[in-house]
Amino acid sequence: MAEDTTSEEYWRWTESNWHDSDVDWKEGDIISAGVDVGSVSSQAVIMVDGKLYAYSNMRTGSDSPKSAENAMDWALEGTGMTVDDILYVVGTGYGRVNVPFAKRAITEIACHARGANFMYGPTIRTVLDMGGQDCKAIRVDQKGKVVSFLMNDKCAAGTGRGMEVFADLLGVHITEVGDMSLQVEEEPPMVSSTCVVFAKSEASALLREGWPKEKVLAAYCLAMAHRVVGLLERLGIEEDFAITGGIAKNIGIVSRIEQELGIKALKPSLDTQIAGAVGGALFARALLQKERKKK
Amino acid sequence: MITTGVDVGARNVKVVIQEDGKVRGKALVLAGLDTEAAIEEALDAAFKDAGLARDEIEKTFATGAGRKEVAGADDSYTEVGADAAGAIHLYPDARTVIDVGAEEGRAIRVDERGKVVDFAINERCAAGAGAFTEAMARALELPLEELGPLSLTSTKAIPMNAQCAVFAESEVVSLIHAKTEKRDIARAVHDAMATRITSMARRVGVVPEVALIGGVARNPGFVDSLQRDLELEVLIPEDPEYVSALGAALLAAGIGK
Amino acid sequence: MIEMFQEWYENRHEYAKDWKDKTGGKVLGYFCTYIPEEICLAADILPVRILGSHEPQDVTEPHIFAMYCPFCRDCLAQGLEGKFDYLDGIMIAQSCLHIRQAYTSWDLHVPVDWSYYLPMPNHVQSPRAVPYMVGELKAFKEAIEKWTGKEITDDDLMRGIDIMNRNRQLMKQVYELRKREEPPLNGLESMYMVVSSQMIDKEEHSRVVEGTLKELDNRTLGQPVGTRLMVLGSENDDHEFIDMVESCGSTFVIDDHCTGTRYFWDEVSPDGDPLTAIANRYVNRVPCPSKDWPVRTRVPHILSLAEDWDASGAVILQQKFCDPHELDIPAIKNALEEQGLTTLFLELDVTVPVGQFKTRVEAFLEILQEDDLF
Amino acid sequence: MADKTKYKTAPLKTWQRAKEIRANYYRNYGTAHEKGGLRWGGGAWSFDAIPAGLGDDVYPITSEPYGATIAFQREFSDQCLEAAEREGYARDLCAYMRNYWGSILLDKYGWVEPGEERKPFPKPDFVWQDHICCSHAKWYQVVSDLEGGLPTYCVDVSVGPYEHLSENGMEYVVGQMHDGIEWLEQTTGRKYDDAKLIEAVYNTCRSTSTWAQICALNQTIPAPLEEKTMYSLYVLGTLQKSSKDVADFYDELLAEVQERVDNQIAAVEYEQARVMTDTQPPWGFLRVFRYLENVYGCVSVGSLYTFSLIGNWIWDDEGRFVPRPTPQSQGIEIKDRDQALHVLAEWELSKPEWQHFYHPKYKSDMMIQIAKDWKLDGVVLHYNRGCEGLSLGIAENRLAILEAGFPVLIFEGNMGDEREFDEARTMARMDSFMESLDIPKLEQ
Repeated sequence: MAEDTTSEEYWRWTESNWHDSDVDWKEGDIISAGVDVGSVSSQAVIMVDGKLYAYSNMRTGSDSPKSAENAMDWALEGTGMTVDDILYVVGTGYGRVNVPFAKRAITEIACHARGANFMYGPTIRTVLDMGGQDCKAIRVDQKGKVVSFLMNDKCAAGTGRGMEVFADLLGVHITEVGDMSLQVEEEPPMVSSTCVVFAKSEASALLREGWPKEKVLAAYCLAMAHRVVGLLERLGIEEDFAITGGIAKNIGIVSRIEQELGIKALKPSLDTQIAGAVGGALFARALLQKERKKK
Repeated sequence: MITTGVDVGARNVKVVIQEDGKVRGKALVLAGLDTEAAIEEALDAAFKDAGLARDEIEKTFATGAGRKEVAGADDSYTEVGADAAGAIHLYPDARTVIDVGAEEGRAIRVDERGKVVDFAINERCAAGAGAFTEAMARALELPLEELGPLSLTSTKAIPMNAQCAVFAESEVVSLIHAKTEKRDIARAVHDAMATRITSMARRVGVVPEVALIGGVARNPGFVDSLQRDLELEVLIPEDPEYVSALGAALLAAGIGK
Repeated sequence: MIEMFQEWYENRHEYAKDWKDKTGGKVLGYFCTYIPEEICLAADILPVRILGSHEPQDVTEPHIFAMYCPFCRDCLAQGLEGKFDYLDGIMIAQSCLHIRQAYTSWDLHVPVDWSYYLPMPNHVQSPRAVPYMVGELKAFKEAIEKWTGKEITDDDLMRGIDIMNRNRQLMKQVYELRKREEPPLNGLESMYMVVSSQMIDKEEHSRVVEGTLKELDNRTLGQPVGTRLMVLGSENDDHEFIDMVESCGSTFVIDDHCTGTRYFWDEVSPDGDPLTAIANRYVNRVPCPSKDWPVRTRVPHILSLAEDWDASGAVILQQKFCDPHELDIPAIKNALEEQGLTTLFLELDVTVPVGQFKTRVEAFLEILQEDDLF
Repeated sequence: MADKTKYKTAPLKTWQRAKEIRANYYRNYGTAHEKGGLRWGGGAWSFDAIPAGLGDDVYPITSEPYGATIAFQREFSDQCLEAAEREGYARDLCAYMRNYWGSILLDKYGWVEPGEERKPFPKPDFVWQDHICCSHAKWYQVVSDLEGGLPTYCVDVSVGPYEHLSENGMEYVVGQMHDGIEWLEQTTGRKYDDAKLIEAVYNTCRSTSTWAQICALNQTIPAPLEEKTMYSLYVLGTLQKSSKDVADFYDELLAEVQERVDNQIAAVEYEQARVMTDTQPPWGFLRVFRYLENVYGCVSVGSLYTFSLIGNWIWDDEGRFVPRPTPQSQGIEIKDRDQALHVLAEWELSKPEWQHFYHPKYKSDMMIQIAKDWKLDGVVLHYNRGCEGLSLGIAENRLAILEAGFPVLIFEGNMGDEREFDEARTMARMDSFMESLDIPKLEQ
């Protein structure tokens, strides 16, 4: 173990932030925010009157309050806004209870459902959130309210972390994994083990057998897709269907999920990783409006 | 008699050159994707280390999951056989050998002649192998080599129920969110792993002396947890990750057969 | 007074040892709630249910293959670790295969001077079940007499029946109170009540339940009731889990567990031959899924509990690998959902990964709670 | 290795006949209605002699061998298993059961006639099952759920170990059988024929006793049979032990195996080591056996499973583990229904493969005796995630066998769910085991 080294970190996906410089937030009435501290990534989303104003997307550190602050600070960067200008913040994700400036914590399941409703429209009925360490299939109504959900159990195969470990092993950058996995003449047989640890040795074995990287990736993406399709089928799928979370960016898996389901996923207009934070920001706005009514 | 043992493991290729039971040279190379190349590289390094030329070698035995890939090996032994031969050579009184490598844990019972009488291999579960601590170290944002020493400073035992390495990671994350001290989490990680290894070892029966070999033996946190579970002190050689390769070399020389 | 139950639960071993010192009687460890405690009580034996301790352990791997439920392995671990060293005997009544292994491995590796396997019929829906069980109870009674060297008269049996029935009636009265809009006790407290009655001298336990009943009359929970939930499935005495759920804005108001209603729901109707009366009770009690065939009687029973106790959601718990429950859950889940209850399915292990489960539980409650978010 | 003894080998003459019987069986079940006959479903352990009293045109399909038949077809099996999972049935349930349910859900028959399309699953008219493991009765409860209701009768046989079999236990089982016959008459509207029942009971005892005698011949060195072949032969008993065809076939087979013994005809050319296995094998990977034979000259001579899932044995007065002599050979003549049911119940309740349900010690004793009498070098146990019934107590069996001085290898897998079997790692274990037994590789 001691001798084990990982030279380059191929898994490290690019962090990002954005804000709408055409909007003057001071004009806005309700400024709300959602902060999603996940096990792998954290996002902050700021909304002005229910419209997306700014967001950030970065890696979660081992100290979640800090991760929440970093995400928020980075989202605020260049906006001239400070946390105090935000009237209501909802925390979500694994670290939801540790978001310092949050008034309320709501699960990522509810937030992803609500966020998907905003990002993909009210016709969304099934959301698949492929997060860092778990995978959730969610049925929602036209308001974006959760009707039922299932989470993957026992095994983390088919999660973002799984894909990261794999990218590392093959020395392929995480953002290229998907495209590369599609550069095969025909689909190879699935890898039998999707366990992130044993998939490693299995993949190494295949590479030693002379399989090209893209073929190995195809086999792994296929296996991951197959697993989450099983989850979706247990829940029961209704269109429209959308995928959120980091893996939604992996065309190699998305296309294979669509293939096996025989259903197309709606194309995202925004960074799929921010869905949870978007939902949080929307809930924050609703909660603030309710508070005001009470007064 | 000068012989070579080549251990092609899941992660690394290890080579040991021995003469009349004494280690003359050794080398370890990351297996990577081109195993043949790694084997060659490791052999060269070992010969350099031993100050010997290849033609001075009388026999080469291979072992490890990739043993079939060692071109020009005179014969091969399984990891179980090589572990036993190597460990017994170092510790003649050992009756139980526990080998914890990067991706697999093994427990082996040997008789006084060093013959394997029973063995157990952990079923496909990372929680019983080094890969587990790697994942946990990453979740804790600690260099792997700090994980062990840190856990030694912990005084609090927290039960961790996780078989899957990655789910254990999310449990670690929730412990972090619950403001648990890193050192206590580190201990929980090693305790979980030790429980798993001990369970497996009890299958073959834990008879002293117990030798602990494999790379994970270098992790003092794990060793501490394991000794607590086994309620005994384990013997750990200087170069725990080379024992299997040494065993193969000895078997090539007809020692410990 | 209600705290007494938790105290007993946490100090079960000390209690049993004290009981032995006080009474000089025999303590019998049992593995399944199908054992006829009436007959044990008739012989002045203290029956103590063997349950796990919810701690990670590394001693059962050589004895039970890992595909069997964590509960049976946890139970066996207690024996191998000597935590029940005060037992004079052990017994099991035939039910599922999993717990049977805990019994047989205990029988092989943990010395006790008396061990008994009671072949309780599985085809309880057959008219042949009662006569068969009467025969087996006769044999069991004789075995006990041989062990204790004391004859068991019909009056003794009637006494055993009365003690058991009284305890059952009292606990049922407590459960009645949980129907209230403001239940005077939560799921954790009632779990402690029922599980402790499986370990404590029944008469002593009944006295405390009686006292508790008075106490509960005008008691309310410290916190809002929140969502009214039912919990059902395999053996469950995971207080950490129950507590976690009830701390997320919900209260368990009813259950179907062998550590809950299944244990005490039915009484013995004491008329005619006592052994026949006892056999009738165990054959016709609310069944464990391993005995609920060919007709699924559990489904209507669970639905009526959910309705009478006005639960709006149900947490379906299952010991990992528990085949009998896995064979019932799809049918039960569908039936509950048709009746308009939302369900959450979770698998129990020796300890549960609270982090992951909390998210599921909160999301489940978010669905149920008439919410302010929309 | 020049010094290796090379034995004569020869293919089984009766092999073709075995294949025919199996094919007819699945064909008859599938086409029963076309012949105005009836179909019933039930376990390989059910008292199939009892529905035989309804007439000769009443065809069973026993679910365990059917599930195994599906498991052989790995791709189809995966579809079946996933179909069952989609319905919410847990992945760790009996793999035969999940294969069976899957073939109902997909409405595809696990038996495909050579050169024909796969047909829809032929729904049984009624279910005749018995209950010994938790899943037995529940299995068909779910089948009934999936088929929208099926008349089901299930006999509970869990009345304790044979050595303590009481009058009370016998009456419980026989009583259910009597009720079952009434139920069969009501359900099918047919008149019940006791003569046919009696005939079927005789056949049951004959086929199960004869199969045991065949297995006993495998004590010979070299072994006339290896386990992979035995699987294809014992299966006939699991299909219909009460049928005349099967009983007659086993008589034929016994004669041939005796002939192989007399002429030193071996199953494995270079037999140099002998092991037994237990429980059911991973059906999709029987090449594990070939690997042991071809690489190490190691023959699996059978298992308590192959010997006695169907075969019936007893401990005789000298304490030997021997084929159980049939009642007819003991001069017992069955005169009426009640006697037939008593003979059948008593016979089946002595089945060795049922004893471990009450305590592993019974199975350990038998396995150790086999290890001695069949002259074994070691034991290979399949920790079978697919069957909680036969894996019951296997860890204790392992400890007992080790205690008795026989080396044991265990490997985890699943008889009917290939996703839980790791071929490469299993072969690696076999290598380690053979190495530890000092069994040299044969020169290729």
